[in-house]
Amino acid sequence: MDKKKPKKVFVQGAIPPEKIANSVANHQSKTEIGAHSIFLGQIRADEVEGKTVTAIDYTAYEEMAENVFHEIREAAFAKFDITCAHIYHSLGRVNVGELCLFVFTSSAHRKIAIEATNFFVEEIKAKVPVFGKEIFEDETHQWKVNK
Amino acid sequence: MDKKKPKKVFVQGAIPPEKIANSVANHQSKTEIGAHSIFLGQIRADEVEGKTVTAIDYTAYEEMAENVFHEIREAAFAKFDITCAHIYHSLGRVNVGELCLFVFTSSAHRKIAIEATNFFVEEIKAKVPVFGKEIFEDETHQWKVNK
Amino acid sequence: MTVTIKYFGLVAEAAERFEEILELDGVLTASELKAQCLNGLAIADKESVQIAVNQNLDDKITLKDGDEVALLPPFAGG
Amino acid sequence: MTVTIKYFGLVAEAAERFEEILELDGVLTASELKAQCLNGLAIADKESVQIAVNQNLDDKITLKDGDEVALLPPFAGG
Repeated sequence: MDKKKPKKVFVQGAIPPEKIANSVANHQSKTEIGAHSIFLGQIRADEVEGKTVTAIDYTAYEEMAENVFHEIREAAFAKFDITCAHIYHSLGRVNVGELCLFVFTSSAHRKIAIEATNFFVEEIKAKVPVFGKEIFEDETHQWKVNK
Repeated sequence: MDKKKPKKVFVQGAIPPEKIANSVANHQSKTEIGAHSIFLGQIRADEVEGKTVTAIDYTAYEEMAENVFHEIREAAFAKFDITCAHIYHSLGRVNVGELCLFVFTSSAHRKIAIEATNFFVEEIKAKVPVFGKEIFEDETHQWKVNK
Repeated sequence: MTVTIKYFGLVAEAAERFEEILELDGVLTASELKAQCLNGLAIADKESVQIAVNQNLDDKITLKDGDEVALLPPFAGG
Repeated sequence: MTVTIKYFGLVAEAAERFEEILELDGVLTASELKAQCLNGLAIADKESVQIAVNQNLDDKITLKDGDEVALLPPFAGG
């Protein structure tokens, strides 16, 4: 494990859209950047046997998750010539239409940024111990599984 | 040519980061969306023979460009199962560190949104008659060519 | 030996607990402990539950005193 | 026949004009008109200049009265 302190990824509740504007604005002084690639996960009102999802309640094995996020970052920086990378993931209740994941990478060139964001999204889905309870209108629930 | 009125793509000057937050916020009521993919082009302080780019001044064959943007949109909607797609491109002077391109697609599923954004970016670079004058600190310039 | 067991998501729900500290005898691998912990729980697909020992997903590991063990249902991040 | 010619980017710079209306005689293809317009202009790579007739990039087209022709240097959008 790298000695550097892992960056904090988890945020309580939904990620506000303003966070995206702020993150982009914070990179306007980095004039070696030519491309930003952003991925946002939004809670979908899925229908399951006639019931509709109204929210997902996220929990995580937080210590392990933060370490895995950190390892994914290290791997991404080793693999792609990116200038910066930021990840935010929600914990707790996120309602339908709100954002639960924000991945943001920047590079001199577009293809690198786009591939790096892709890598982050796939790695996060596959490797990070985050659990999602899909809550229906009637307060029943089912557990989400990534495909 | 489709009869639908093409959407306005060009904006004067740089694209403000707040526009991204607003666009995302506007899609939170669309609860069939599970993923947004965003690409941003930012003006890079490239060095050319010891001189540094300070801005790009964009011009376009506007009528044709708006039609080509519209055709790219139509092709993207035919090819990808996306919910929405938005493109904004700057005209006029955009300084280093500022945004000149904003592509934003949304879909139920992540791969579709990511592929659609990719498609838009490549098509825009290849097919839209937009011209960029790279302006150096000493007010000399060179004409940008997409690779 | 003493090990701390953490339960997450649907495993925590089925086990009705988030954490417990167990006193164990003998030599035990992670996968044996997993079978023991899940035994009797109402979980449809026990194969899909992973066990992490000190954040390591290798279920062949032999447990030792002080280990932190986590029972992890399928991941759903992003 | 009368055609409107629009110049863009480095072509406009070299030609020192953005637009002109020409009165042309005879039968002329787009590529012939392009050669005629670029003749004598200080443009390093004339091959890279495309011609659009009524927004159509086909340079085999035969021109007709009222056409809008555009001389387009390499694209640099995005």
